[in-house]
Amino acid sequence: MVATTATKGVPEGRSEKLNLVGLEKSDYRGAPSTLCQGCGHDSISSQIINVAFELSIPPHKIVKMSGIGCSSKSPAYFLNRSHGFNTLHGRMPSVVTGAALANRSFRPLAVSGDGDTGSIGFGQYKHLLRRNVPMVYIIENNGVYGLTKGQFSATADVGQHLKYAGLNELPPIDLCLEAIACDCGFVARSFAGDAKQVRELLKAALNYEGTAVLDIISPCVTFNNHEDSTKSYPYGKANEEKLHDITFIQSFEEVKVDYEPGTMIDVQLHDGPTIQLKKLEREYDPTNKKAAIQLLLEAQEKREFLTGLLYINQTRPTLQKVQKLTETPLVHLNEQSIRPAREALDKVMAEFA
Amino acid sequence: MVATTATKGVPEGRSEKLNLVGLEKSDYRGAPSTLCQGCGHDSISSQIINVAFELSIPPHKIVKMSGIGCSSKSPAYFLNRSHGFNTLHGRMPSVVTGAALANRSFRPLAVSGDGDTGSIGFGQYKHLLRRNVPMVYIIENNGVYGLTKGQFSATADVGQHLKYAGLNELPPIDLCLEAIACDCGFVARSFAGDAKQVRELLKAALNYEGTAVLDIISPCVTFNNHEDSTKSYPYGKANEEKLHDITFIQSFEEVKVDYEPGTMIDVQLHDGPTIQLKKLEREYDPTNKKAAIQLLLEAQEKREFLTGLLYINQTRPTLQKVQKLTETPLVHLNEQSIRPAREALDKVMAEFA
Amino acid sequence: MGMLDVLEETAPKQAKGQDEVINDFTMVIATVNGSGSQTANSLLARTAFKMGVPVSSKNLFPSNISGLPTWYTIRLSKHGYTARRDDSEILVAFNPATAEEDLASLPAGGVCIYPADMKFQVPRDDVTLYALPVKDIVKRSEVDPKLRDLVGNMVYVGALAVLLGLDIAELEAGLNHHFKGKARAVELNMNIIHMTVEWARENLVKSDPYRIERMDSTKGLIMVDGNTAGAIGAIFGGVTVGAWYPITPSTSLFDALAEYLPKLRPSEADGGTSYAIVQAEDELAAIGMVMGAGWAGARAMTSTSGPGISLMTEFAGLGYFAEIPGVIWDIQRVGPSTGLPTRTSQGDILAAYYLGHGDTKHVVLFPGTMKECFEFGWRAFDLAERLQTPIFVLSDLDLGMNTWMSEPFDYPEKPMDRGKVLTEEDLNRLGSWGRYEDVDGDGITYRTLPGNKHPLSAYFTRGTGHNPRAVYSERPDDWEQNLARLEKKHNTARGLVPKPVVERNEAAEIGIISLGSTDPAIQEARDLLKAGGVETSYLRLRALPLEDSLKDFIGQHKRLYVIEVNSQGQMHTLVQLHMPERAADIKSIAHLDGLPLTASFVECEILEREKI
Amino acid sequence: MGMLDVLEETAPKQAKGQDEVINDFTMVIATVNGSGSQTANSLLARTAFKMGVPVSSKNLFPSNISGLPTWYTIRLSKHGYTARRDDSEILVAFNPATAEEDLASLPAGGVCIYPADMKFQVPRDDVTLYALPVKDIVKRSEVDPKLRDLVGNMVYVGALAVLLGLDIAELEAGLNHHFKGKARAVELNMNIIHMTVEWARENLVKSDPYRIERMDSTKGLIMVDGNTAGAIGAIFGGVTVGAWYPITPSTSLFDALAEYLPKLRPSEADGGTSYAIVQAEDELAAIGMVMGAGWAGARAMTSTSGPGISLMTEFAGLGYFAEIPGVIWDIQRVGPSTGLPTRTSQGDILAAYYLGHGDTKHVVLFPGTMKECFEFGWRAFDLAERLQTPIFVLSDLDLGMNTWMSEPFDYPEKPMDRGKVLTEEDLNRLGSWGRYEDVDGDGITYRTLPGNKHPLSAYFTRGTGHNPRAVYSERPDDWEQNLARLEKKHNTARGLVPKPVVERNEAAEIGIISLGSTDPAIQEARDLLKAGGVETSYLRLRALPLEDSLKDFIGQHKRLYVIEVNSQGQMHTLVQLHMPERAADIKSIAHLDGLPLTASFVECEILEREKI
Ligand SMILES: Cc1ncc(C[n+]2csc(CCOP(=O)(O)OP(=O)(O)O)c2C)c(N)n1
Ligand SMILES: Cc1ncc(C[n+]2csc(CCOP(=O)(O)OP(=O)(O)O)c2C)c(N)n1
Ligand code: SF4
Ligand code: SF4
Ligand SMILES: [Mg+2]
Ligand SMILES: [Mg+2]
Repeated sequence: MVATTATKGVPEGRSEKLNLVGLEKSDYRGAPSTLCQGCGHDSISSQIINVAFELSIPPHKIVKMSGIGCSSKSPAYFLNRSHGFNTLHGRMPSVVTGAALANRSFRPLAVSGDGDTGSIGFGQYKHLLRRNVPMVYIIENNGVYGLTKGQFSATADVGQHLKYAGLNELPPIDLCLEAIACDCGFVARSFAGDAKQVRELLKAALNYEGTAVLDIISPCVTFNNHEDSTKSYPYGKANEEKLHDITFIQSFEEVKVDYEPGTMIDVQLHDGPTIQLKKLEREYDPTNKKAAIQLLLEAQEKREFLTGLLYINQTRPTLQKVQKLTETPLVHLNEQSIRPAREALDKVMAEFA
Repeated sequence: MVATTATKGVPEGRSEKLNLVGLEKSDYRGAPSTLCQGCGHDSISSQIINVAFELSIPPHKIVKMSGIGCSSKSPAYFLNRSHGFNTLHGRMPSVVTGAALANRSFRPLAVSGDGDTGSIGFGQYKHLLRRNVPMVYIIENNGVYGLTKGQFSATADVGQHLKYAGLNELPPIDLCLEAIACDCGFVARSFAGDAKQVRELLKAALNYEGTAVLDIISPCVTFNNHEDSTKSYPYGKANEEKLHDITFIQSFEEVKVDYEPGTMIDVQLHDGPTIQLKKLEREYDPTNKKAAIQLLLEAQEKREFLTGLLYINQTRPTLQKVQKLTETPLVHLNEQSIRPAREALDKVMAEFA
Repeated sequence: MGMLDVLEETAPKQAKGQDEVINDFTMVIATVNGSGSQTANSLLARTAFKMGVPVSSKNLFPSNISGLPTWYTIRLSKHGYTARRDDSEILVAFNPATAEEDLASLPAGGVCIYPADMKFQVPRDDVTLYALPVKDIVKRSEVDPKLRDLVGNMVYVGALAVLLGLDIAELEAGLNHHFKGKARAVELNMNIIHMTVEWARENLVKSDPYRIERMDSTKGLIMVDGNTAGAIGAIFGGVTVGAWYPITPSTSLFDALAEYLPKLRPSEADGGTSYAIVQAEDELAAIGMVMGAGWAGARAMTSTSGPGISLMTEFAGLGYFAEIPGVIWDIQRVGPSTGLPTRTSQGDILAAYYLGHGDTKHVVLFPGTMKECFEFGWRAFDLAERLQTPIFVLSDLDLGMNTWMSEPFDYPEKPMDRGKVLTEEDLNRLGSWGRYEDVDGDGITYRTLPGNKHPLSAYFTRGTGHNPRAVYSERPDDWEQNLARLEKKHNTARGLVPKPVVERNEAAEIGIISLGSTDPAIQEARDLLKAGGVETSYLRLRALPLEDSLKDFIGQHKRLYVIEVNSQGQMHTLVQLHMPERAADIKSIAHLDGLPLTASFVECEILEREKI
Repeated sequence: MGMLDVLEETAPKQAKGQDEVINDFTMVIATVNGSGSQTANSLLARTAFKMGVPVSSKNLFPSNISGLPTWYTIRLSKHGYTARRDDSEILVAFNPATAEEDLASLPAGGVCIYPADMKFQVPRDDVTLYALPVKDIVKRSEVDPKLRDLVGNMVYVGALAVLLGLDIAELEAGLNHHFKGKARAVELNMNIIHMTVEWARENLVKSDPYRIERMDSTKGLIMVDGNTAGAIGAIFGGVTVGAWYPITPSTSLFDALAEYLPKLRPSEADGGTSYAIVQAEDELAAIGMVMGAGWAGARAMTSTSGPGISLMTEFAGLGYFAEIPGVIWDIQRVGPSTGLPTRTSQGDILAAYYLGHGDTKHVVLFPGTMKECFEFGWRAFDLAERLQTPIFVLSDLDLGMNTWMSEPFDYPEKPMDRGKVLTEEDLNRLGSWGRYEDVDGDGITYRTLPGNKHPLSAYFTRGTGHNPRAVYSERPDDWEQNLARLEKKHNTARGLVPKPVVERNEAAEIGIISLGSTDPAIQEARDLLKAGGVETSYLRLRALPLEDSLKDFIGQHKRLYVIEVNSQGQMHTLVQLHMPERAADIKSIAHLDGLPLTASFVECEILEREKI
């Protein structure tokens, strides 16, 4: 989409610190974070900054969207030069939908929390996915409500104990499985402690045409970082199992190393870039919906923490396509386009006579 | 639960028209329906009346709950002697949750529509299922909003045309798959045109301990009954494929016919009654979550209309168990139980001094 | 029999001489909903309209899809009155379930036409009864059995044509209009009408005084419902994003958008559309989409009714506080709660004005005519973008779903007002800006739109406290100053919203204050009062916040009555608060039973309070 | 040095003679949130309280979890005043990020204690500065490095103990109370305190006049916050179903329920609980659960703040119209929208009163003291079941989250009022009944509960129109009569809700009307005004709907001021509407910046309007 290649070294005459749109890394930073020191959300913000810089995304090609929560605050802490909208608790999806219809020229980059998306916002989440609104939908998933001080969210593990919240006896919602069930065509899980994977997935997501969901386990160091919590740093570090090694490749021309046959899956995105998935332990094909769901159900049973690109499918039309919108962003249409002429009114009046 | 055996003929001295709690069929009727003639919802109401009569359910052991829609009106048309609550659009699940906590002695029998549950009420539906609130949750699924005159609901098939609503370009939500994903332990699909199956499933559902979901395709004869609609009578009649022949057996002692091995699955419910599933074409074990989801995904792909008990699992505790509620319905606790004594207040006051 | 001699050949036999009542009576057509009587009923109304007779019709329908009683009233008034009346002189009793009650409520001297196979338990001899051989005619017409019920309604059309003197050619033209020229359908229906007319001429002896005669009072007028008018207004207002969730009686507004947008805004050069209409999953999502689109710079709207307004509360507060344009139509129905979904009300005035927790006050428009539905349809966008805030347009079921006569709509006189938006060039010129800095002193600040390429353009929108530079702030002074500025903006809005329509009567001590769809009843009531020697002035509010001309009006009158269709007297409270020093002289006439007001109700209420 | 001679050995060296200020000053402790300073701060307040000195404390904290500035003020007042003050005489400047600003706002003659390693850019010579070797003391204490920040706060406790004369034994008792007797924790903290005391006695030269001395003014009193008081009230009110969704500042009310229910309502005979507390997925579900439980006959409640109130709008309308008991606490924070989640307000008055579309008017209670938080906690259930309607209890962050002195709570004087519920026996006796029949003429009708075995007991509850027998109805007269009865019920409520608290001053022309947490500021302001020769009366509203004693009060005074913590003057409008004939004499003093009112603000505003 908005990205241009930034991987081929520094063009002549440019400072080494500038990317292809002439910006420094600092142009992609935000206000100082007010989150707790060590919060997973902050490390995701850093990766967003890195990726936006590396992909040389012009800041006006992104809008930052969020709901309410510690996670939803974080858009204030990256990409200061992009417009942002910190909306209501659980209602970011509808706001993004409206914004994306109004102006198809930018890509919404949204940050939500597991409470924001999985509890109050679950209906909007599911319906947004059905519509395939072009956007990146990051869930900074810590299994708790951080901002209200540590209650269980809908993604908390059944049987989990927390000092403040006690015992959780409800089964967790798997936001990736839920996304695939709604035919979302880009579903990935990652871990805030795995900066490289977060980065590559972000790049891929930014280049995907429809809704791209990134469910990133992002530890709440204040309320849910005990070893026995599957949403903690220690647990994630010890248990993350990558489905594949993922590399985002911006352009065709880039040198391709030859891999042994069967060790690599290339997924080409509609705009040209490629996602390279290098096989690790498992044989896994992320283009099969049934297999993806099966994988997640098994992971649930076996309590595996699988990360990577779980599912990709590029066949569904985006909301803009379904709406048959003109290529010109609706907000740029001039008065002649959106106010019919006087004669048109006369004609309707004649019909009504 | 509330049921008592009604299948062993008429006890002496009783009119043939009376069931075991001494009521006539007419005691289970409701007000005259104001739905369109031929509406699927009315035939489901009839089966509810039949089943409640046959199971000899004391009317005060049922509460009728609903949201808003043609379907949600129908509780007015059955079981006049049971209390009922026609709540708000999409919000019946939360109201049932409250009622079920307040009084664990009755069983909520809820009717909703595909719009009520799949659109506005989707979040509440999913969260209710997570809580495993003891109740029967019937979705009278016609793929449209009947009461507002024929817009597509979230269960309408992608690619479907309707005279009024035009073309539907969004993928349908499968409310059974969604239920299983949330670990609902009783999930069935049926067809309003298949009275017998509806009846047997209803009996089983009424005897299941937790939330029992019945997604019943219930044609809207006014807005969505064209042959090419998967929610129509003609389509249902032509395409229904039963997973099994289902029979609900109230008590152990009932005569058991011997079946060839492998042709019959018996599922015993916690209170004693049994669901007998007689094998038809397919080999299908409804106790396997992954298999159930797989089945539904395949049915989606192949556009099969499968009916029957899709999934059953009796291991999850109900909300009341999780809450560790006393057996006495909370509403029956007397003042001594719910207002601590004067000394208790003195003690707290001393702590605060 | 002298009179009969002059009757033309289209007229039926007439029994006895009587003072004729011409173009000044009401018919009520009682049928069952879902039976297709709408076609017949609107045809009758249209035919009168085309004969130059002022007409108004109201459809009283139940909240279900088929099988329940519906009453459709058509009032003809040579004086041009269009309010509902309590009585109807002519009853078409085609619903057996209500026929008895319907007959009982017919005034003495009235007329009842009914299917011959229906029998009344309690007959009346003070009314004229005409029995129509409906089954027989339909059977003889050899129409497809499936269509029998449908076309059966044309029997009363034919009978009324003969009894009242409707122009048969206009009926045919009306059917052509209705069926958009589909010849088969027109023919089928005309066939029944012709057969009935023939039968009626032979068999009916007219013994009632009611007649329709051609006049010249509807020339140049149109017929339209308020939801269609509003939708077309929005289209001429440049709506680009519409998000909605179905709900009676608002659904037909978005239906009209879907119908007229493709006609009026054919595709752009690349074949794509200049608008997006989304059916949301509920009203929270619908207004969320409007807020997202409005934030991004689009003209976005939604339409709903009471329950939807309730669900929009949190977003309305965000829109007010984060200053996001958007247009929200509320086609009011009877509440509280689900209430009476198919009955009219003006019960959401306070809900809309104060919608949201904390301190919110919204701009609310009250169209009272079809022209205003159209005008506010586009003007709401100008106001929303100028004021950067959600604008509520409170119509109601009576305006929205009934068909009204109207003058044709006026094309917007000025180009769109897109409000204070800074472009890249503006930012270059300015060098710096603050999203919430009150540069102009009117409380309205400048915004940039996402997508703006200027390095300074970006800002962060939030529902939490912020300073003039849009930076998060919990500072007491920032909060207070921001709220004070929003109050200033609200005062700016006072000067921008449509002014009240005032009809000052120098002789009057009484001032009537009202709004919206009560207008016809009040106009007529004022004539009745005047005839009884009671002079009144009249101010029709068209918006909140209230402004100075209301104060002037109050100042000019001794006693004031605020008339409205709700049970609490909602607008009354706002008017009292607007002029506390006169609060005690401002009385409430509030009434809500689901029906539009009648002139006689208004007359009686005022007379009673005036103790005349 | 004469004075020094008489100092006991616990006192520090004192530099110069000065008029002492005893038990009448304010301290502000500036720290970073998440740093654990709460323990130290509440310990200081408690110690003063235990020394018999009237104390009030307010925590001004940011809307995040850790790292941002927090200010905790502790006011000591020998006169018993507990309102916030604008100035604090003693500053504990432990937050480097705000130290400069904090120091600048210290009044001349004030005191600043701060960590020795912090340097001020703009020092002041008109205040007394004490630098504390925090790092050094903590290091010497050899505490676990992880706990260093935490216990570091005890350094200012120790220093203040010496400077002000706090009783060390009371400090230790306070720590024991806080840590519920956990000896390790007490020891750890006491160690730091002792070390600091020792250091201070050696090194500090007291050169400020502020002292705390034992008094006898808190005997028999308790300390508690309003959310705990409300929760305990609800427990004594027999709550059985609680549903909620976390939101600041309401969360601690349900936290207190979760804490005290198991203690106060140990399990039933079968080992099961007598209550269910559910964390819902959002506020729509929370109030839905309350409505379901209330319908079924349970005493059900929820608690939320502004955004949650907005989301509850549709259900509130259903509860009003379908007549379902339930209790909704709104711990108000600053709105509109997300607003300032950690600041106090009285901004939801109109929102709560009119919550819902169509015509709704709710019963709303306004606790103003800790005793009332408790009392309304149980009384709200009596009212809800008596009136069969949702009852809103509007507390606020100041009442709910700050710790207040209070008299101990009174045990409910009467058994619970479970309202008009018909049992099987009643139905046998009556033979017939109608759910919405106004048998008693008070607008309150009888209900049966689901589960009732009587064949006549069942009825169908709905949000749509219904007749007295609970049958669906669209009839205009049914609607009108039902709404008229609901209005009658609202009038019945007027007589049942807590009456205003009136302090009549026969000499006063001025009547102050206020509500809720403004009480301390108004009480103090009245003394200030009186001292300046301005006599006032005072009426504190405790509920909506408003009732007659308010009218009397208005009648007794020439000029009235409605004082409230919001920006629109919301209660002011309701008071004006309550007595339109005096509306012009009723003025608004409305102020909202997130902070509790001060007495001097109230005094100034009144003096300004009185032009004195
Ligand atoms: C309508 C509403 N209800 C409740 C809240 C209070 N609230 C703020 S954030 C939050 C939960 C956030 O949890 P999550 O989305 O997981 O974000 P995290 O803080 O864990 O990153 C809640 C309940 C609110 N702001 N709005
Ligand atoms: C908050 C709210 N929004 C909209 C409506 C209008 N409405 C009534 S029923 C309905 C849809 C019903 O569809 P479904 O649940 O599928 O029931 P069906 O009529 O098809 O049986 C809608 C949108 C409403 N009553 N409340
Ligand atoms: S509370 Fe948890 S989620 Fe919130 S900022 Fe702190 S660590 Fe992050
Ligand atoms: S509109 Fe459809 S769903 Fe509603 S009653 Fe008629 S047939 Fe049934
Ligand atoms: Mg979280
Ligand atoms: Mg439906």
